Amino acid sequence: MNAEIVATQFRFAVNVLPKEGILDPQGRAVEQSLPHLGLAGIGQVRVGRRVELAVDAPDAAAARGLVDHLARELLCNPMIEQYAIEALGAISAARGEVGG
Amino acid sequence: MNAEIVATQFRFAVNVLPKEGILDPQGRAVEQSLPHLGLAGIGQVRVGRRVELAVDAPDAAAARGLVDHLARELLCNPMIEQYAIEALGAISAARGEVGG
Amino acid sequence: MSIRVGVVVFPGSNCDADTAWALSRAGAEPVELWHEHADLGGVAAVVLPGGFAYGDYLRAGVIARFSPVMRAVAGYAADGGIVLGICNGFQVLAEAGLLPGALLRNRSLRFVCRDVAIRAERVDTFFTHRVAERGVLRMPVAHGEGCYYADEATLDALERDGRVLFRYVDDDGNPARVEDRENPNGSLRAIAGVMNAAGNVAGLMPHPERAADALLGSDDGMLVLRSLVESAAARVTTMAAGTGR
Amino acid sequence: MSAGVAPAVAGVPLHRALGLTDEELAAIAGKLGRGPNDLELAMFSVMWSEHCSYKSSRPLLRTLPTGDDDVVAGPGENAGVMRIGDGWAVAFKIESHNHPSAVEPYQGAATGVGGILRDIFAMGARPIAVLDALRFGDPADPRTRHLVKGVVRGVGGYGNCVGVPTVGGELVFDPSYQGNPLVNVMAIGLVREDAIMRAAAPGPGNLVILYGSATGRDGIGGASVLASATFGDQDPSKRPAVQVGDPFAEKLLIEATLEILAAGLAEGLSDLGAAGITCGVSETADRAGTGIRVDLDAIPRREPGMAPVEVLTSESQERMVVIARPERLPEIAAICARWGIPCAVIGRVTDDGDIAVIEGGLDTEGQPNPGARELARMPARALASEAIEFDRPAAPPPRRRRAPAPGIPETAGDGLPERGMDPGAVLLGLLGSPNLASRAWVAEQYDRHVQTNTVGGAGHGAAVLRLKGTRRALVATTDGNEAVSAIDPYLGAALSVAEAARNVSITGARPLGVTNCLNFGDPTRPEAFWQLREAVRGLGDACRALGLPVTGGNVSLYNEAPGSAIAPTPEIGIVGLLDDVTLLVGPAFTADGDVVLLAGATEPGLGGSAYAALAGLAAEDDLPGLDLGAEAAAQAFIRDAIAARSVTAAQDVSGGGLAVVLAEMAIWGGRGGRFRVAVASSPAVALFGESPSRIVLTVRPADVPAVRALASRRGVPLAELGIVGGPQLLVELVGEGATGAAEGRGVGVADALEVTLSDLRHAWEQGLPRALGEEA
Ligand SMILES: Nc1ncnc2c1ncn2[C@@H]1O[C@H](COP(=O)(O)OP(=O)(O)O)[C@@H](O)[C@H]1O
Ligand SMILES: [Mg+2]
Repeated sequence: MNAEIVATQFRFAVNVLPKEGILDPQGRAVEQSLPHLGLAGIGQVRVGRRVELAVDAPDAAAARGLVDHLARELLCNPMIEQYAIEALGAISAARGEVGG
Repeated sequence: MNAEIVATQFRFAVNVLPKEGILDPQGRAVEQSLPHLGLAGIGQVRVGRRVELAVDAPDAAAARGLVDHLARELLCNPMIEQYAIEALGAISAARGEVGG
Repeated sequence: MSIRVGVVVFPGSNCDADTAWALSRAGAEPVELWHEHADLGGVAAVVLPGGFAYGDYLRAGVIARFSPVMRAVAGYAADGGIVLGICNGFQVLAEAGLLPGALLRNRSLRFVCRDVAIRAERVDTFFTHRVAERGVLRMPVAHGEGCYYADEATLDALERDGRVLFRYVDDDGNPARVEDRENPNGSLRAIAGVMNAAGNVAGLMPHPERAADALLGSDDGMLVLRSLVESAAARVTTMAAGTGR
Repeated sequence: MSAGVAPAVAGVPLHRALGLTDEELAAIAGKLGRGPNDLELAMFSVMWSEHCSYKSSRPLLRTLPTGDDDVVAGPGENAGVMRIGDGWAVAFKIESHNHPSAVEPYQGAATGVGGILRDIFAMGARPIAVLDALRFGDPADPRTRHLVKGVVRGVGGYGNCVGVPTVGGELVFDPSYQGNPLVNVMAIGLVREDAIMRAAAPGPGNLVILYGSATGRDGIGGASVLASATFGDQDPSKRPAVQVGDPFAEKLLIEATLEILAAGLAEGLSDLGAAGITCGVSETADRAGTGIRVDLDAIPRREPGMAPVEVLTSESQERMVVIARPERLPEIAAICARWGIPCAVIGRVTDDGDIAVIEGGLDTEGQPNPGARELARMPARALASEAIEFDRPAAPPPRRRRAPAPGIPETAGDGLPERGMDPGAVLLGLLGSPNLASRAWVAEQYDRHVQTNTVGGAGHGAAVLRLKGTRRALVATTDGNEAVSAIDPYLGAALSVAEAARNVSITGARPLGVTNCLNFGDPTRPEAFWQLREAVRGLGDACRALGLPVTGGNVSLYNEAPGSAIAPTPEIGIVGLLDDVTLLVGPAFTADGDVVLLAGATEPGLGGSAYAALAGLAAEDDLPGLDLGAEAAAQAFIRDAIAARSVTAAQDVSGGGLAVVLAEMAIWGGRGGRFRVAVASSPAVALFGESPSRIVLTVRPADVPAVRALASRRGVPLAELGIVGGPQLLVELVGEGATGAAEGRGVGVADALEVTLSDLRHAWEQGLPRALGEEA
């Protein structure tokens, strides 16, 4: 019970999608194949990337800061894409023997 | 007030990620680039796809059924990928003049 | 005096040797610039070759942008150094913000390898002064993400400032429309190559180094590479004069 | 003990669940002098799989000719290697990735490219080219389209990234491949003759160093279960984890490997393919007559909790093993680090001849740590070269006739007019058919220029690669004739060799050697084994007649979907050498006024032809013959004529016959021609027959006498067909067979074939995208 929480692992997803108005040939290709699949009623398809990752950080704000940095610098090209960060949960690791 | 709801547009995202245990070269490449970015503490990177779309359907269950069909048949390659469907909300369209 | 031209090698570059070979045919002494070194070794110009730097995972060119050598290239460019990006090298320069616009996936969603015709829109640049002899050049493209994109305002500005360097053209020499076969990737305004505002950094999707020997089908690319080497030589001479050496 | 082998399905003994027969289990026990434990059994099962042991085919392969002064490395090595002068040698090999591509077309094809490239650089050669020979079912079928697109994207996705040009190959559609596509990939590399590496582990005390990607649960059991079990089996336990390729990792692996070799740091080198580390260590030890003590704990893993058997049989891609003296380790580690590649010492070479697997670690001397456990010990020989062999029963199948196309009367005749067919329409039909139309849709998805050696356009005959710094060029092709092989595998294999060699000879190059991929059905079926045996006999006879050594290859058996086997497909790869690249002759008409000649005699027989398929002819018993002497003479003649600089274009007569050849030469040259073709037996045979050993060539008028003299010296018949020029292809039929009763329309009257160049080009260019539903 003396354990001290030293780091928590936070899990995130970064969703990167083509910006509004940017050509999305993959989305169009999905739409064009809908009739072949016998699917009606589906539209506005946009295809992007989803990156899931884990961050070791002292707190949630610090963790999100790192992810935001990564998203801005690497995962997303702001000229053509936009991103959103999604928190997926956290696992704490504690110092001290757990269960002896 | 006499408007009858005839169809609702449901928005979904399909998140497609490499299956557990399947090599993810993209995720590995991102991890290897982290030191260049000066980022520490990030790991377990998996890179997948995110597909956002809209479905016109009478109800949420029917809409999700269509999306599930699309995900299974087209968006996800079950040999190497797994998917999850995420509901993003709904917009109802009503018959009858709204605000005349 | 031999003109030393640097060829950047990222892990995954695969046109580095071809580019060095073609540059030496154009009269230069090629020098390998390893991605982990932030030192360009005093070269007279830098070429970023084609390939799949860092696997081109995520987006072509994006991971390469963070390598130490790119810090050096950015500084070199800011000082007026001559930099040319070919194919993947163009993608890297665009991702690094050294050139305007972005290179999206080809509209066909397929990799495309074929000969294209490109017209030099400027024949008074470091990269094209030799091209005046020919006008339209034939050379191969080979890429999956080469669809040039910028917003309308940027495109207008590029045109106005004369920064569109090459365009894909049809048999009659007219810019190929987005849906034409002659526009291999669906680039906006048929743009195949652009320059920065200062005119010392350029990128193009077609491969001049693959058109450096008539035996292989065309040597039109030599006009681009010779332009670059001669410009580099001239710059070395000017700088030597400027520093009084 | 539990080695992590999945418990046998209720009631089925483990060895059978692993694909071993009772007889094989007994043989294993005989070799060990005791019963194997579970881990040993699993290692034997992968090594004794058809894929690794060649247990059904080895006795047949021994009959192939392999000797030649220029062969530096032959069958048994990772790739064949032949001398090409100035101290250089060429490494080449073809391999299949059929089943993985059927399961997951993109990754299956991609890893197929990766695997064959590793065989090339494992020899110390830098890979310089890839060719892909692909076969699928009905192009109109949605599943076929999915496979075609995935496979083509996969070949390109890997080859383009790794920086090796894909310069040739084949794309064939035939109903027999509906449930079981074929993906064969050939790779070619260049190596200094004195720098060739062998896959051997000499020198007890040497380190076994694994470098490249970490080991995951990829393709576990792939070797034994995937490759040996009949495909289509629904048992999920036989569904292996799909292997995912990482061409970026492969590119780094190539560069690191070539650097290690250039620095002289390696005593031996091997790729890790089927059966993974088990195969890598047992084959290298066996070849050197040594043993290897494997340090199981030292093998870097991608996932936690992997069982020993998973680690040892994983087929994770992009890994290599180098055998090195201990003092070389720091330099090797430095090279790997420079390329960002993990490496680890995973064992020691020993002198006991055994593969031993140790859990608990080895000390710095390579001895097991105190308390370490030995999980397995087997003679390397027993796993590798002394694997079991079978002499399978063989029986010819009852001849089957193909159903004629609907609405077409099944008659024995093959005269066009009776069928109401206009020869021009037939020609357009053939040119636009999925098997004969332009391959640009495929070729343009492949980088064919990288390395700046590729001469000439895509899809115009054999691939030509100049050798920088020399006057020489290599010429390469793949060919397979499944249509004839389906009826007569001996003839089909021989024709495939003849055609591949001819494709090389018509450029002016001399064919050097043969690599082959034998794609057949279940060898335990006597009919399938008979087909294999006949094909190997045809392969051997043709190679002997043409003076070509077989330097290596690959055997892919069990190519059967439930209820149907593929047409037997012996796929041939040939590499040739052109001593002076300025002699190179292409297949396109080059100048108006050139005289067009046909070398070789046109023989009757429409069986197995594209025309027969189009016309719905049932012509099984009407195969054209192959005279290997005439074939050799025709090829020698064309090489002579090209060496004399008398030839302006040359193309061999194959799919679609003479009319299609003339049309192709016209399309590629952008100029038509006027021809008169003598009809001996029937117009269909003259225009569309595919009898072998024929070459169309063009020469300047002044050179005709000299070329005639060269032909007569070789005893090759030479006929003048016409003249190049004009906006159309005009072919008049003359001679006995063109007139009279067969035509039913009066003596001396025959339908002339007259089609404009633009119609020809349109049909040829649109055929494939249209067939695949990919029109722009
Ligand atoms: N059809 C064949 N003709 C000649 N040699 C063959 C044939 N099939 C396989 N071989 C030879 O048998 C050896 C083992 O082949 P394989 O298991 O495919 O090698 P690897 O595992 O290195 O790819 C190779 O040297 C190969 O060239
Ligand atoms: Mg091998």
